[in-house]
Parts: sequence; C-alpha cells; structure tokens
Amino acid sequence: MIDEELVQLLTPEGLRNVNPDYESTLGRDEIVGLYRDMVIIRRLCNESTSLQRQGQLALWAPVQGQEAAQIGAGRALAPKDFSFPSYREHGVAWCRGVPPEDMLRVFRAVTTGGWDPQKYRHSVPTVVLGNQTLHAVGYAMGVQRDGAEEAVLTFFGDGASSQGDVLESFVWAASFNAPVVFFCQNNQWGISTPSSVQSRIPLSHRAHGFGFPGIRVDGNDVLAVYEVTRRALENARVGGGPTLIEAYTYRIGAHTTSDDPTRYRIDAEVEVWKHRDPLERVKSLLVREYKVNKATFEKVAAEAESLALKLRDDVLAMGRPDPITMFDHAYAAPHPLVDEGRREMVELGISGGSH
Amino acid sequence: MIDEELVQLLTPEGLRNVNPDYESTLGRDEIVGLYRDMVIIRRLCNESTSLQRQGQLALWAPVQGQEAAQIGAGRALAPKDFSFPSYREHGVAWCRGVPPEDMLRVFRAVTTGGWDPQKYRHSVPTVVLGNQTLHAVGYAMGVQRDGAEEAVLTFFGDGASSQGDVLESFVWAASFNAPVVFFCQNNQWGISTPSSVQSRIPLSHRAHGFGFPGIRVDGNDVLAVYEVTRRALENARVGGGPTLIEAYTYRIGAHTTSDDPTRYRIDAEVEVWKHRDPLERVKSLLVREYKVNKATFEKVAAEAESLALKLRDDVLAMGRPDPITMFDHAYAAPHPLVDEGRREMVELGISGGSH
Amino acid sequence: MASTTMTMAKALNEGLRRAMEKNPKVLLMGEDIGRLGGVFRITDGLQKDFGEDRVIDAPLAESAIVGTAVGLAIRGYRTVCEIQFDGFVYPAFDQIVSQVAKLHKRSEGVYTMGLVIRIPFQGGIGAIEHHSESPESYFAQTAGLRVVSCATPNDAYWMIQQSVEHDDPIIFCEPKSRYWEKGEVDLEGAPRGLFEAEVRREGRDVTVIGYGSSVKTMLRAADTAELEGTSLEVIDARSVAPLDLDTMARSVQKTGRLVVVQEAPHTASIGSEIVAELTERCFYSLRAPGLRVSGYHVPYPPSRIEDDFRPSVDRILDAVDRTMGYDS
Amino acid sequence: MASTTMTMAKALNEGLRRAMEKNPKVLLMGEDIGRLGGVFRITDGLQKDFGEDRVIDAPLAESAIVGTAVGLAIRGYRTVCEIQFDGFVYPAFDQIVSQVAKLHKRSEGVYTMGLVIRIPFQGGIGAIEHHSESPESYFAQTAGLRVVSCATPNDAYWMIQQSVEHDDPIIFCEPKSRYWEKGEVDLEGAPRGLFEAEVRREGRDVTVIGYGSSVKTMLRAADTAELEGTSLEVIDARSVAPLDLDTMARSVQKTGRLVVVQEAPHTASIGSEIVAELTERCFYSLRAPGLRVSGYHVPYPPSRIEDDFRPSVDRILDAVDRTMGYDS
Ligand SMILES: Cc1ncc(C[n+]2csc(CCOP(=O)(O)OP(=O)(O)O)c2C)c(N)n1
Ligand SMILES: Cc1ncc(C[n+]2csc(CCOP(=O)(O)OP(=O)(O)O)c2C)c(N)n1
Ligand SMILES: [Mg+2]
Ligand SMILES: [Mg+2]
Repeated sequence: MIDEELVQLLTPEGLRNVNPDYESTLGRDEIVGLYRDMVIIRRLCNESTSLQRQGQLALWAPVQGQEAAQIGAGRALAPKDFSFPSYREHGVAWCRGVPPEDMLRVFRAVTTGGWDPQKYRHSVPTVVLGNQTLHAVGYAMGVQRDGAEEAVLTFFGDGASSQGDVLESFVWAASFNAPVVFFCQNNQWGISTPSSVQSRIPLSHRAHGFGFPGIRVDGNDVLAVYEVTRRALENARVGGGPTLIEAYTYRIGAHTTSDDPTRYRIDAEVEVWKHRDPLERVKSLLVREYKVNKATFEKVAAEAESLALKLRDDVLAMGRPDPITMFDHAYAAPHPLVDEGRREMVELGISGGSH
Repeated sequence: MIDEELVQLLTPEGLRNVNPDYESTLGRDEIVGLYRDMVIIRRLCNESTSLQRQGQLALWAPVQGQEAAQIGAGRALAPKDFSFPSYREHGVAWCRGVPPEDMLRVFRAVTTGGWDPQKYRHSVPTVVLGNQTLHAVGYAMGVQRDGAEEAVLTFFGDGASSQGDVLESFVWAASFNAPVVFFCQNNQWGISTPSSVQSRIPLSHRAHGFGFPGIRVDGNDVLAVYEVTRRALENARVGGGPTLIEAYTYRIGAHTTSDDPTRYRIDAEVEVWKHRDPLERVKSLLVREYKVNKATFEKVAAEAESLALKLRDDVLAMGRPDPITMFDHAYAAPHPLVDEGRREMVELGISGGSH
Repeated sequence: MASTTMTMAKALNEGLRRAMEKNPKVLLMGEDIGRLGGVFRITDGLQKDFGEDRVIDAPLAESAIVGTAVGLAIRGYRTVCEIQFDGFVYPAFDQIVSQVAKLHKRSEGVYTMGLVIRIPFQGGIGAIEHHSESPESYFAQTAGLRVVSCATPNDAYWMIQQSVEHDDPIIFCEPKSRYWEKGEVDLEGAPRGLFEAEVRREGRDVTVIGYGSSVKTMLRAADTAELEGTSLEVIDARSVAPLDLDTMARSVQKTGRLVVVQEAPHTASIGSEIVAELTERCFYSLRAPGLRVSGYHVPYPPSRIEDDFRPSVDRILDAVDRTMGYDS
Repeated sequence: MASTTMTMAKALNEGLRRAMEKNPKVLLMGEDIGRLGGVFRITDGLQKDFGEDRVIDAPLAESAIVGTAVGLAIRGYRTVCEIQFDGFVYPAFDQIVSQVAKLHKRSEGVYTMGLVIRIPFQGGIGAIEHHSESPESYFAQTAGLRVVSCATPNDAYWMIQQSVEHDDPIIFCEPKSRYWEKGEVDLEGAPRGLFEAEVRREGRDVTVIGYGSSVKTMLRAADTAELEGTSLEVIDARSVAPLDLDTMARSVQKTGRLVVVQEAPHTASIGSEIVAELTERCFYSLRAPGLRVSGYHVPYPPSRIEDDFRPSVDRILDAVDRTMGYDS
C-alpha cells in the first residue's frame, strides 16, 4: 500500500501516521465507539451470511473488509445530513440508526425497501448501479434552495463508477456547486471484474476532470475515512461544493451469497488484505495508546453477540407478507388497475384482502 | 484568448506562434488547400441558410465560425480512418468526400441519412447527443481486433459533453486503450446554454480524470487543429490509445435556422469572435508569408460560388420521396408488418408501390 | 370574463405559471427553458419572474434531469421536467422506469414521487429525426406511472396544473403540432378530472378514440363521414394511462363499432390496449372488431413524407368503412 | 446420436460456442461473462477457448455495451451482448431504440445491425428487485427490432444461433427460471424458423398462447384442464415480435377461445397485441373475448410473494373458465 496520495492516519499495524493535511480529531471514547460499530456490523454481517446459508434469506451482500470505510463515513454524517446508499452499505445504515432487522427485510425478500428513509435520513437501497448518485445531487439542490446547512453523502462502488448516471452526477454537482459528497468504495471488484477494467488510474482522479476535488483515502483506516469525510461534508455544508472520496478497500467476502469468488481471484490476494483488517488496527491502537482493557473488548463482543441473536429472532419472525400488499403504495392515489388486481386476488382466494 | 494551455500556431492576426510541442508540418499548397476547404464550406453553409429561408430546406445547422475546427480535423484524417459525426460536421463531411447535396438531404427532410457511410468512411448524422461516441469506441475496438493501423475520430459539442454516453465512451476508450480520438467542438453554446453550465474548467481536462490526454486547441486556428489532430490520430493508430481534443471555438450563427440567438447572447460577444475569424487569419498568413496573390483567392471564391450554385440546383431537384420508401430498410430481412404497411399504402392509392 | 382565447403553448405557460404561484415548491427544469423560454417557448418569461432557482437551465443530460428531479422530490420539491423532444426521453428511461415509477413503492409510501415529465410528442411539424416520436406506450405499460395528453388549450391549462398537484409521477404528452392552435380557455371553471376521457363529438355509428394531435384529425374525419352519412362519436382519451374505459365502453356499447387512432406503430401500443379492453367489456355489443389506425411499423420517416405515416383523415375513414363493412 | 439431454443454460452455451466457431466475427460482450462465465454461467468456458478479444469482459455500463456493439457492427462484427438481468437493460434503452433499431434505416441499408441482446427475463427465481422483469413489450413496440424467446433447451440451442446469423437486431429473452431445466436437444436437425410459433400441445376448446417461462405453466394448466374435461391448445409464441399470427389464428379459428399468458403487466403489452390482432383476424370465430393473464399493474413485488404476481396454473385455469363461460 505504498501510495503517496493515499490519506492514511493509522497503519495496518495500528501506528499513528502523521499527515500534514489531516489530523485525527477523535479521542479515546470516540475511537472505542467506532471500533464498537465495526465489531457489531461485522458480527451482524456474519449472522446474515449464516441466515442466508440456512435458507432464511434470499440473498446477502457481505460487508466484511469494508467496515472502516462504511463506519468512518457513516459516523462523519451530521444528524441533519442525508445519505443515499447503494445495496451494500449496512455499516452506514447502522450509523444512521436503521434497525438491523430493517436492513434485512429486502434480503428476506419481503420488501424492496425496508425502513423509513425520511426517519433515518438514509434512503432506501438502490440496486440499479449509480441511479442514487443523481438522487443525491437533486436532494442537495433542494438543500441549496432551502438555504439549509446540510450535506448529502452518496455511495457507489468501483464498478458503478463507469455508469453514465454517476458521471452525469459529477457534471451536475460541479455545475450547481451542490452540497454533495460522493463516496466510492473501491473494493477492487465489481463481481468478477477487477477495478482496473473500470479505470487505469485512481478513481479519485476522476473528479479533477469535472472540476472538483477527489481524495483517495485508505478505506481500511477508520480514522482517516472519518476525517476525510467529515471535512468534505463540512465543506459542502458551507457552500464549498462537491468532493469525491475514493475509499481504497477490499471486499473480503463474496460479492453476494450467490457468488463464487474462487472463480476469479486468488486466495493470496484475499490473504494480503486480511492483514490489513480494519478492526485489528484500531484494536492495536486502543490497546497501545489508550490502554483499553480486555473487559471493554469483551463487552463490545458481547453486545455484538446479543444484537446478532436478536437479529436472528427478528428475521425468523418475519413471515411471508400477505400477497395483497403488492398493491399497496404502487401508486399514491387510487388507480383502477390496482383496484382491479386487488379484487381479482381476493376473488381467487389468494388473500382475504383485509389489508 | 490568453490561455496558456491553448495550442495555437497562428494568431488571430495570422502571425506564426512558436509552440515547443507542435510544429506546423504544412507547406504552401497544403495551407492553400485548407483555406480553400474553409471558403467552400462557408459558402455552402451560407447557401444552405438561404435555401432554408426560401423554404427549400426544413432546417439548417450553420457551421460558421467553426470552419477551422472542422477542416483541420477532417484533413488530419487518413483515408483509411473512420469518422463519426454529430449533426453539424459539414466541414468534416466535405473533407471525407461526401457530396454537398448528400449532406443536405437530411435537412431537406427526404432522408434520415444522406450518404453511404462506408464509401466515405464517415458515419451518418447522429442527432441524439453523444450516442455516436460509443459507436466510435466500438468501431475502434473492431480496428484493434483486425490488427489494423487505423484510427477513429468522433465529434461532439460542449453541450453533449455532459451526456452519460460521452462519459462512458471515455471509460471504455481508456479501458480498451482504443484507437479513438474524441473531438469536442466547444463552440461556447449548446443552443442557449453557455458551456460554463456544462463545465467550469476546460473540457479538455475531463480526459485526465479518465487516464488519457486531453488537449485544448485554438479551434479557429486550422494549422493548430490540423497538427494536434494528426498527432492524436497517429498516436492512436500505433497503439497509443485515446486522446480528447477540445477545439475552443465559437458558433457565429444561430444554433439552427429555428433558433433566435439574440434571446440569449449579446452582440458584443459575437463581434469579438468575428475578429477571430478562422478564414481571415489563414488568408493573412498566405498573403504575408507565401505571397499568395489575388488571383488565387479569386479562383477559390469562384470555385466556391459554382459549388454553391450546383448545390442549389441539386437541392431543388430533390423531389418528395415516394412515401412507400419509408418501408425500405426498416429491416434487413422481410418483416410481416412492413409488408402489411406497404400493401395498405398501395391499396389506399398513396403510392404505386413500384419501388 | 374568465374565459379567454389563447394558443395551447400559451395555455401551458399560464398553467405552469399558476402552478408555480400556488406552490413555492414547484420547480421547472430542463434544457434551454430559462433564458430562452424553451425551444417551443412554453416556459417563456418564467425564469424572469420566478428566478433561476425555480426555473433551472439544466446541463445537457436527460437522465440527470429526471434523476435530480427524483432527489428534489425526496426533499419535498415538485419538479416539472421538460424533455426537449420526444426522441430525447430515452436517455432518462432507466431513471423513469426503475426509480420514478418504483420509489413510492420501494419507500413503502414514504417518498412521494410527485413530478411531471413534459414531453412534446407526435409529429407533424416537419422536423428532422427523433423530433416526432410517440413514446407514450412505453410509459403506459410501466406500473407506477401515469400518462396524460392534452388536445385543447383549455385542457392544456388545467391538466398541467392538475398534473403538478398530483402525487403520482405523470408523463405529460404535449401534441407539439397543436401548440400554435388557439382555443377558449376557461380560467375559472372547475376542470374535468385528470383521468377522465371526454366525448368531443357525439355520434351513432362508430366510436373513434384517440388523443393528442389525433383528436383534431378525428373530428375532421367525423365532419367528412357525416357528409357521407356515417355518424362518428369522437372520444379524446385525455388520460392514456389509466384509460377511462367506462366512458369508452359506454360509447362502444352504443355504437357497436370501434376505431382507435394513434401515431405510434400499433404493436403493443395503447391502441392494442384499448381494443383488447373494449373487446372484453363490450364483447356482445361489438359488431366488428376494433380497428387501429396507427403509424406504420417503421422508424418515423423523413418529414417530407410524414403525412403518409401519421393517421390521416383518409386512413381513419378507410378504417371506418372497413368496420362498417362487417355484417351486424 | 445427434440428440442429447441438457439444460437450457448448457444449450445456450453450446449454441453460442457453435455460432462462434462458424463465424470468427462473432463476439460476446457483457459484464462478468469472461472469467466468471456470466452470473448464470451461460458463457462458461468460452473466454478460455476463444480468448479475451472475442469474449469481452465489459466495464460496468449497459449503454456502452450496446453502443460499442453498434460500432462493432459497423466494423463488420456481430456482437452478442449479455445484459446481466432484465432490470439493467434500461440504461441501454436509448442506444437500443434510437440507434440499434434505426441505423439500418438511417444508413439506407448500408449498415447491418446484426447484433443480439441477450436478456435473462421474467421472474421465479426468488431474486431481489430489478432481477425479475419482463421488458419484452417495450422492444416489441419498437420498429426496427425483433424479439424472440426460447422455452426449451432445443429452442435455446437453435434460436440463439439463428439470432446471431440474422441480419436484424434481435432482443433474445431467456426465461431465467428455466435455465436449469433439462430437455432433449437435437444437434443436427433442421431448426424451426426463428419467427414461427409452435403448437406445443393440441387441443379443442381454448387456445392458450404465451412464451418463455409461461410455456411450461401453460402446459401444466393444460394437464389439469384435461382432467376437468377442457382441452387446451398450447402455443409457444417463440417470436414475440413479429408474431406468427397465422399459426395463432389457425388455432383460434378452431377453438373459438383465446387466453394469452405473460408475466408483464397487461397494459399495452404483447398480450394486448395478440388479443387485438386475433380479434381482428378471427372475429367471426371467437366465441368469447380474448382474455389476458398477466402480472399485475404494480412494480414487481418482493420475491416472497412473486408466485402470486406471476401467472399461475390457477389463474390460467380461472381465465379458461371465464372464457368457457361465454355463450357460444
Ligand atoms: C445497472 C446495473 N447493471 C448491472 C447490475 C448487476 N450488478 C450488481 S452488483 C454489480 C457489481 C457492482 O460492483 P461495484 O459497483 O464495484 O460495487 P460492489 O458490489 O463491489 O460493492 C453488478 C454488475 C446492476 N445492479 N445494475
Ligand atoms: C439527447 C439529446 N437531448 C437534447 C437534444 C436537443 N438538442 C439538439 S442540439 C442541442 C445542443 C447541443 O449543443 P452542443 O453539444 O454544444 O452542440 P452544438 O449544437 O453547439 O454544435 C440540444 C439540446 C438532442 N439532440 N439530444
Ligand atoms: Mg466494487
Ligand atoms: Mg456547442
């Protein structure tokens, strides 16, 4: 990871890295907090993977390896900010307060959404790659019109970076100087496609050609991600315009539980990245610098464990929706074809219709 | 026009400009040739505008002000290269040998194409902004697969530069290192929209974010445009990959004959640019440096004049197509709905059907 | 009085103005709609009066126009997007089909996708390629969207306001060839429901249904048919999706014969839908199969011959004759 | 022998292999189709055997996949594009509708747009959103395109080869829920014409028409109906555009009753088209209106309840009963 441009505040060994441009603003408790978030989200992710293996989820998109990128970014958000995820941002959703079981509804295939996006100021999952980046810019244009000091954060992957929508969102963000921060998790792979197919130069550079800053941050370094994102959001809030952040990280797991990564990448690569584990380096720091003791780590682990068990219970309790719910919210106002469908479904005895 | 990046070999006054990176390779006759091309295309353009005013064309998209950009680029092409225009590249079409009357067929609304694109190695007009840039990249991928030493040149405007397709074509060209040169005529306006709305920085920079060179050239300087384009095409042919050229120029006329530019721009701006006329500066050079005499200029003017008259005759001779031709080439193979349509048209007495 | 004569273009302009006056959250966005007032001048003067923040001259990218309008909707704004010409809506197709149509559902009712996508559609103005298309059936087919089309200045004035106020996303199709035709606009009357069809002319023998620019063509066909002794009932669908099938079925039950007129080619079109639905609803009343008069199944032709592509009075009358030719 | 049993996925793989062997100008392009062999493994092993230049792992952008295939076609190549899932074809919609469909015409016959766009379509695999859509009617409606769909391994094997050889652009819809079902493939027999429908089961009382994954569902419905004394004639449309209306009309003239099955919502769909066309062609034979069994007019639901969205045996039989209920 010898990369001069890469913003890194903590080495893989957990040693502080002095960076003239970025200083860590976090104290002991806050770092413990970030560590806790990462432990919890990893545990929940593992629980979800086993739930899928056990046939309780239709699919799961693991986040392992990307915890620092997501927690660093998610915790950098102010409560009033708004975020637009893709489909893998479980860590960000966690930071926004989305209940874990709500994150899993879409993977249990009982909804296409899962949580109230206005309540958590975190939009619903977007599966069509890149679409959400334009929503983020539009939302940010609304923030401007309201004269509000808020920022918008949107997530996409190295694969999605090639989509026209993402690139148009750069044009627009620059043109309107919109208060939006683009957060690209370059986890090296878009399913089986290496990120080098999408760009031969660092993705952060792409922003330069659109006239706004692009920053490459060590995506496995939660302190660096936090500071870089916080700074970019603050800059956006005060009218400084958009920033692109490329979080250089790695997807340790499969693309989804449907994927078999052994078909396209070698174990050695995965092993290398396991040594850059985002959790371990923070743990080292906490032990060495802050003398955090075993009891604290055990408490965190226990909390993660009980959240995982609760998640399991919650998921198992999610029954098959009444099919007639497919007609709910298809339209905001009454629609004759929706009414006709409902009627037919009741007549066929598929649903009692008392929805 | 104080712009350090701008490649300029000839000042608006027609004085040579020494550029360490680009040297003019053209001799007297070749420069006279470029001048002749520009005079002819301007004359043909004016003739087309009057044909439109007289109700003989449905529409016309004037090229005035952009002659150097188009002729410089068009003449830089080798015969074996292939070009993909948008809708205003009459100068390029001229360089490729497309008969002027063929260029006007689409504006007389008797076809949606107009010429044989394989014969002239110049594709048909593309009206949906940006679509053609992907075709160019695909064609270039074909050139690579054929192992041919050919390059592809594609044109688009400052407005079109914001389209997802254009931006995706940059991603692809870089990814496949395709032998394609993107030629953006930044004529400052996309209908009423100033180019600053599309980008706050020079459009040439956009390429840098995709990992290939972007060059800004004085689009009113035919010598500079020629050299920059020639070099980029040669580089592409030998495997050097894509280049983006931004030809910084100005649309002197209306967007099309349907447009009223007085609604969105001030006369003074147009006047400034009239002083940077691409034809005048070459004429000055030819007079001063090469002592080209009046007779030569008169000959060129006379040739342009007679081509304009021929164009007028040719256009007036273009009758309304037999409506049944709408069924030709809708599909390559027989199609029942096409046959049905043809039959109906004959039955209705709209066409004899003997097509 | 509260009624005045104006062109459809002016009526749309006035309707948009009123919608913006009523609700400060209403924005307009599109290419060249500000200083220029749009290539058809539909938004003429609105940027001057409402400012650049409410009448937004967009960079040149349709997917972004619609995609940012989605984000603005999430923020509580109602954006009227202008697509410059029908043939340029396709770059936005993904945002329309995957996001605009589905986000209300995906957010389980939390997001309101109250936005309008205005599309000058159909042919007849002698334009070059991509400026004369009829994409309405693509949108009609898409669950989550609604599609309407105005055929008169009065409808233009009211329907655009109703569309802006509606909570579902609406594809608003404007028959560009009728922009400059004048008609009475009742500035105060209570407007007809946005999703109701209107019987434009009563008749006995054949029900003729269409929308947009076809309405006038159908009325002219009815004039001619009348001279020949055939009485056409002309229905302006107004709402393309959902269709007001009750109004249509009532007419077909009366006449027993049906002709549908549209500029799009007929395959899997609104015309097919109307025929299929009315055949089901009026099976015992129909004395002939519903016939469609459509554009031909070829790319829209060069405009010198577009009049032979678009449904003409002659082609409508030919279909009327054919339907009358069936034994009853 | 020349006949062997394989899954539809394998049949497609073999068909593509044979197409590539026959013509060195045939390329494959798509996301993850090379090293991975595609998310459904349809292109498994082909990059290994034909190289990276012929089996191209694309950057992640559908408009570019189709747009560069257009350029490759102009250069004389024939590209089979893979769209990973139905719901991801919309970013390419503009290139498909404005370029793929129109360039043969625009070039006055000079360019041959011989390219294939493979789309795994329809639902039934328990997937998340955008992975279960039925976009075929959008393409069927578009002049300049052709749309086909295979329902058996044998058809998959032959139709993909015929599509690659055809000079018009073809949208090739693969019923993903049937990928893993096995069937006989006749490796040598002369295949049925690409645009011909096939009567999969003869019957007397009701003609039931569908395509893709619906074919098997219709056949199961026919089994059940038979037990109840109703004889269904099951037609696999195979070509969605153009439709083989002769084969269909022959059947309806015999049975007098028609049910069309599709997963897409019914508005302005292929189902509407089949009903409208056959009503016109078989007006005097039809003893009941043609009925459609379609997906409901809502966004495709979460997959836990998709079976109640997709046409089921029960819903088909219900429509059969309704059509039988009409007096003759
Ligand atoms: C428009 C579109 N095309 C294809 C897909 C299918 N798909 C889902 S995820 C994925 C790879 C995405 O890679 P990346 O953007 O790097 O995100 P990551 O999965 O690595 O988080 C693909 C091709 C999709 N969801 N949307
Ligand atoms: C996708 C698309 N959207 C809108 C249009 C309508 N339109 C035609 S030309 C034009 C402006 C183009 O500006 P630019 O790219 O700078 O080219 P120029 O006309 O200046 O040569 C617009 C908006 C179009 N042709 N295609
Ligand atoms: Mg990735
Ligand atoms: Mg321009």
